[in-house]
Amino acid sequence: MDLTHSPADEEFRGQARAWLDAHVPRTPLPSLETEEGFAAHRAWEAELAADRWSVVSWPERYGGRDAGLLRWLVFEEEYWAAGAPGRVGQNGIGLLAPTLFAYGTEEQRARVLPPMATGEVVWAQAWSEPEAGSDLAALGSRAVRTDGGWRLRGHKTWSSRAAFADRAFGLFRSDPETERPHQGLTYLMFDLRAPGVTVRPIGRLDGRPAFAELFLDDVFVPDEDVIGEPGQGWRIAMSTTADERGLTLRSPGRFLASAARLRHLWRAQGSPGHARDRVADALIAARAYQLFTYAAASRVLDGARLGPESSMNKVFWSELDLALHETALDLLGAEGERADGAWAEGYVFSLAGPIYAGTNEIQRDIVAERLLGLPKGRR
Amino acid sequence: MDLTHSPADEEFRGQARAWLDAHVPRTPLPSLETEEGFAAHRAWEAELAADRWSVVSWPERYGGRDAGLLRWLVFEEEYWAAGAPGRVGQNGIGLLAPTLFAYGTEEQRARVLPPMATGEVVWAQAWSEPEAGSDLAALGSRAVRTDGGWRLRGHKTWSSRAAFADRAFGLFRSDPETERPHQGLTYLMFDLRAPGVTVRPIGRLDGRPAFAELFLDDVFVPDEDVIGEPGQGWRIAMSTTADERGLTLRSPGRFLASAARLRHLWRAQGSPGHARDRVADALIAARAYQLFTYAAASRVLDGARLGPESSMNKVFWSELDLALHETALDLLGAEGERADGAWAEGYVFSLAGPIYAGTNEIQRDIVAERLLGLPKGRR
Amino acid sequence: MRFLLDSGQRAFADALHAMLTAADTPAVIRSWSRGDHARGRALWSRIAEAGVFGLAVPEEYGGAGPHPVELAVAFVELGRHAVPGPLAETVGAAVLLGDPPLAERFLPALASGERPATVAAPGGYALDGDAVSLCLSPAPEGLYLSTVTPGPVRRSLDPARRLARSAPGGELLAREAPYDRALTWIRLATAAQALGVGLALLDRTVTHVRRRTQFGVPIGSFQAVKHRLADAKTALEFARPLLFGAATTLRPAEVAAAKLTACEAAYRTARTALHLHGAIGYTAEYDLSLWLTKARALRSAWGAPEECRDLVLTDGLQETDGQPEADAW
Amino acid sequence: MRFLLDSGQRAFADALHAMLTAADTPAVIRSWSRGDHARGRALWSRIAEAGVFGLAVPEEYGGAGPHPVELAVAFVELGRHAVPGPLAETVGAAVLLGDPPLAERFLPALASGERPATVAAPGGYALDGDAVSLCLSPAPEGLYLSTVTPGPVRRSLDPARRLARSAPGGELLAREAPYDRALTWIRLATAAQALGVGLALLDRTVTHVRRRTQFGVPIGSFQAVKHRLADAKTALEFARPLLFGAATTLRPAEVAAAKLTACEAAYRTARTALHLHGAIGYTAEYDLSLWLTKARALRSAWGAPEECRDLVLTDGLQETDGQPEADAW
Repeated sequence: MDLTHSPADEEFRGQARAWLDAHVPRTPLPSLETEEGFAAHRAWEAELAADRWSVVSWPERYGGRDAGLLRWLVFEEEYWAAGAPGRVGQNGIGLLAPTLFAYGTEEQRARVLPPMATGEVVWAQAWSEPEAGSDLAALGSRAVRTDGGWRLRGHKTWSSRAAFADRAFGLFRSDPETERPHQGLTYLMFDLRAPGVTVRPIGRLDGRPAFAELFLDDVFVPDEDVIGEPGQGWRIAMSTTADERGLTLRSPGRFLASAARLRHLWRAQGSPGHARDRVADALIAARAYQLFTYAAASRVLDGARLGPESSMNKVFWSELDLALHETALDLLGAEGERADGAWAEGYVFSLAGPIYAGTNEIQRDIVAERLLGLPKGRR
Repeated sequence: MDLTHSPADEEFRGQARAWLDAHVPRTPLPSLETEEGFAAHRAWEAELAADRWSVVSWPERYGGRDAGLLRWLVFEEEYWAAGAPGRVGQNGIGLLAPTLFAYGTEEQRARVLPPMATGEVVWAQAWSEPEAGSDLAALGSRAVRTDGGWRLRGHKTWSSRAAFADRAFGLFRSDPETERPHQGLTYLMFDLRAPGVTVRPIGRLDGRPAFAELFLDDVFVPDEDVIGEPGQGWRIAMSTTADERGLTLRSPGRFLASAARLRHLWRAQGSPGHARDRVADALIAARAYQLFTYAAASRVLDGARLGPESSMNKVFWSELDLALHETALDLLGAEGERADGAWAEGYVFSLAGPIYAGTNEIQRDIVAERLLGLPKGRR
Repeated sequence: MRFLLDSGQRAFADALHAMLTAADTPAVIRSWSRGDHARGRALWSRIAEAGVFGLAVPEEYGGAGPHPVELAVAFVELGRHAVPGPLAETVGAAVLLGDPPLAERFLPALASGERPATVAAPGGYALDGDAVSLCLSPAPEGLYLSTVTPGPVRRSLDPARRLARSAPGGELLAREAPYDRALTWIRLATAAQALGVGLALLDRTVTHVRRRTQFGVPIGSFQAVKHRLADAKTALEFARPLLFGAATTLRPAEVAAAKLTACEAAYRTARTALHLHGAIGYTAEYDLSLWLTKARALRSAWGAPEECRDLVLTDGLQETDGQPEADAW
Repeated sequence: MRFLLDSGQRAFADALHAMLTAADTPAVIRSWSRGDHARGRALWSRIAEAGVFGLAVPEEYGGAGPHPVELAVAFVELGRHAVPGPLAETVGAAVLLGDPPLAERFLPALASGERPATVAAPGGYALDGDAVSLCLSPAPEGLYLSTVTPGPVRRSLDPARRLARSAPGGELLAREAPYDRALTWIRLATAAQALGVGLALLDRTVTHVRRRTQFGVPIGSFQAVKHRLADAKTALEFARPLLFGAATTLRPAEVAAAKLTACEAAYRTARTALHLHGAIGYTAEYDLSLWLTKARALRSAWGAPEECRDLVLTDGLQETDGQPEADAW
């Protein structure tokens, strides 16, 4: 049991902190979910990338610093503690990039990753369809074989970032004749401005277009944009979403910073007794999440793979995030109703936590069945 | 909307209060779940009965005061506010008596009810069996036809009060050949000291024998102790347990008194901020339960029957009771660990609330299916 | 003792419900949110015609009141349809202006719906101050008739609630005004509105989970879904008697308890509704959002949970609040 | 940075688990509860032989410590088997008596298991004071070696915890004693014990719901049952890193956070275990009760939730507790 970072990692922390101190905007950027804010966040990605801080865990040749898992956690702690902006490149960096590292070709990596690192190309995800939410295997959008590539037809929805993003990745049914619905799906990338793509932004609760519907009418995708083998998309995507639920979706640094801000807010309001327990519990939960992650990272470094324990992770952080923001709004009293504060924006964002990346009900089923060995019931 | 009691009911309240003021023991009786305490509580029933306060809602000829539903609620408010002892006759008064009023013969009522009212005969319930808890239709204990009566064989458990009680009532399978498990059950009464009955007391969490196992080896029950038609036991019992879940199982007066005591304890401890919300919420919930009950009583007086809404009732009071006692133990700090205080005894009792009389899961299923019309899933 | 709505009160609720259903409130709410108040004002007139505001106004000033129980009945329906505008505030204004000579000057137009009113919360916002000409500001010196500060209104998490600021000063209408009594009425109306919001959210969610299929079955057949909805139902059905009890007694602590409980139940139901709708519930374009966001906003309006609990602990909920013997426990 | 138990620590846990499984702790607990301490003392010796108490005692006094991480490992196992006796208190005594000359006089017998010890909580009880000859009472004047007040011990909700009172005064062992440090160690041991109690409750309940059939299926296939157990599992698995983090840093606020969180998780698991066992779980004769009641008792022992939260809010959990800019939010 050793919670001390190596001197080299501490030196890295110092470099990150110094850079962030010098560069993090003094006033918050406009909301990421507005056209203006999207552009400002894209510029911030470029600023990060210019000094190789945008994708620290990637190999140097793609713009990273070859940072290992622990160093990445250190970076994230510093990043969020510094109050730095949300990451507009998150979908690509957190979901597509790990898939490319695992299943992509060298050509794909060399072509796709560098502009992702600089924010030049921002990626949206295109998983869900109107009839396939939690039940992702029910996907119906088609990829039909054609000369040198595929033609996409169908309807995707809840495509986060797609209102302003450049490209998207997702699963399409390339073989409709398979025995099981998980088979015959292909993982591919496409251009959101290609002929045949219609993007209809959807406003979330506060009206901001945080996601979009995608109507795909005979959209051509060249073979070079298929990831892995055609028909193997489900397996490839599952390894990505396992990452999504696991370590890399929500770094502990984020909640440590939010909990510290909550305590600050509480003190600024005169430390009211009614929120005392909830503020303490947020601080404790953020610390627990940090330590849980360090334990998981240590196991990964020992060669273990993260399995269904990621489902506990997902339930824990999404409930922490919501509780933390609800407490903040309560502390703000009548002002908590205002839509234009940072806490309100964080609150609206946190409301989605228990829903996306696998609802918390699905996660609890996984914990019960795969970690506790309870019988698979009809859900 | 009128929350004022009639002058006659208020006069009744005054009489009840005056009597209770003069008679309620100044120091609490020993625990009902001990031999000594059981005897003391039985004596208290006799004292109540001597002035016709033990069964106020029964007809006068059986020892009651013909009090209507509202007057009964008034009595209960006064009873619990006065800090009067728990009711050792509860099983008989609350469960068996309503069944006899609905399905018994005049001979049965005249024979059974008066000694029940005085505490001379205390009744235990004999529903559950080891393999039939929530799934009561799985009952296997048999009643076999014989000359002039029935012979009981089987094994009952969780028979509350049976450690010290005199007689018991329950369901037995009189026809094992029926198509559905709910059919072929007979409702009958038997003597706990009859030949063939073995009572094995079971200690609850604090070691006190609050219930018992009953081993029935060829126990004779005369025909006069069958309630309703043989084979109709399920229907008869369900109407009783609907009452059990509904108005008469837990009167609001009980929680109003407990919540007032909790506030008293909180103030005595210096009104600590950490329990403030929970004390306020207990006071509010007790009031909500009182008003909910008055609304239900008003509907009953209008001729309505209480249906599945009783399931909301059960969930609500059992959670309130537990929250209230957990808060009290927290307020007692390290002293909350002691097993010998009134709060501790109430806490142990409250722990059973979500389990018995239909677990809260079963109740929620009923609310969802019968009040909200959701599809019956596999539970 | 008869703690039930009578047939007249039930008929009043049904009539309002029918009228509001026909009025297509989601469209009204959306234009109100954009600052276009025409349809909202038209609906306001119809609500006034139905006698809703008159329930807080005495007969001699053009009303039929005070009738707090009927007012609660009406506001449950207004909440159920998420009607926009300073509804509870107009009720509060009727109480603040309830004594002559102000009553003669203001109440008739208020009861008839001609003049919606708002009340600036002390130190806070004047809800929809940009939509009304009658903005009251209670202050230590007395009750002011204020103007609204020019400039854009603040956005609320509930887009239909437009947060304006009243300018300091204005015409001093009275040196003393019954602010505490007005607050009690505003809270009662808010509690009723919240209960209605919660009931609508529950209804819509039940409908959704019966239709929406995943894994080959309606999601409403999953026990986890059923139990969340059963809990929402139970919370709302226990808030209801607190509301009508508070309307019957009008005791400030009872009203505070009803406000707290109805708002909590509505907010919990909103969380459940959002969760069980999944992503679609999270969008502004789906009508559910109109109720979801209102549930959050009402929770902190006119008395946050903490304030309501304080009143309960200080004043108690029962007139005959029997104090048990301490030594028996 | 390597936040994992090493193979030696895991083997230590496994060895203790095997020894305690063979020891049939339920029978030991039941005789201890009756005031018959013989079997408990024998088990105590074996625990000492395994080196558990020595983890809190320096080498020069017959121990191998201080080793807080290994101590936490051991106490998880002691909790998992619901071992009775003043376990955490003996650890606390080792810290209170840690400086010479007291250390020479007392620690060897304490490490060897010859002399179990208890510590009277200031103003509270001396756990199992009737079973030990070494009862320490920290007081404002210093540290006393006390005797236990004659008379029956008080019953705890956990029948295996016997609540005695120390008599005032006794031999003044030292004018100053490291009470705060001792409290930190007692809390750490209590947190570990609670986590073990919770893990055992979860295991037993999972086994039960896989076997118990109602409505024709194992009750463990009902989603409501599965989700309650999933929540218990999650709560326990997030308490675990807090415990080992606290053992690593020994910072009082971290230890308080671990104590609070492990005890809450164990208590919630106890509530779930009781509920899912139904009536059988509610009986004293079924062994589950030995863990259920301990979960409740540990919750208020050596620092109620409120006290632990105070420490977290006052001292903070991170050495580098970065205070963000207020104006950015």
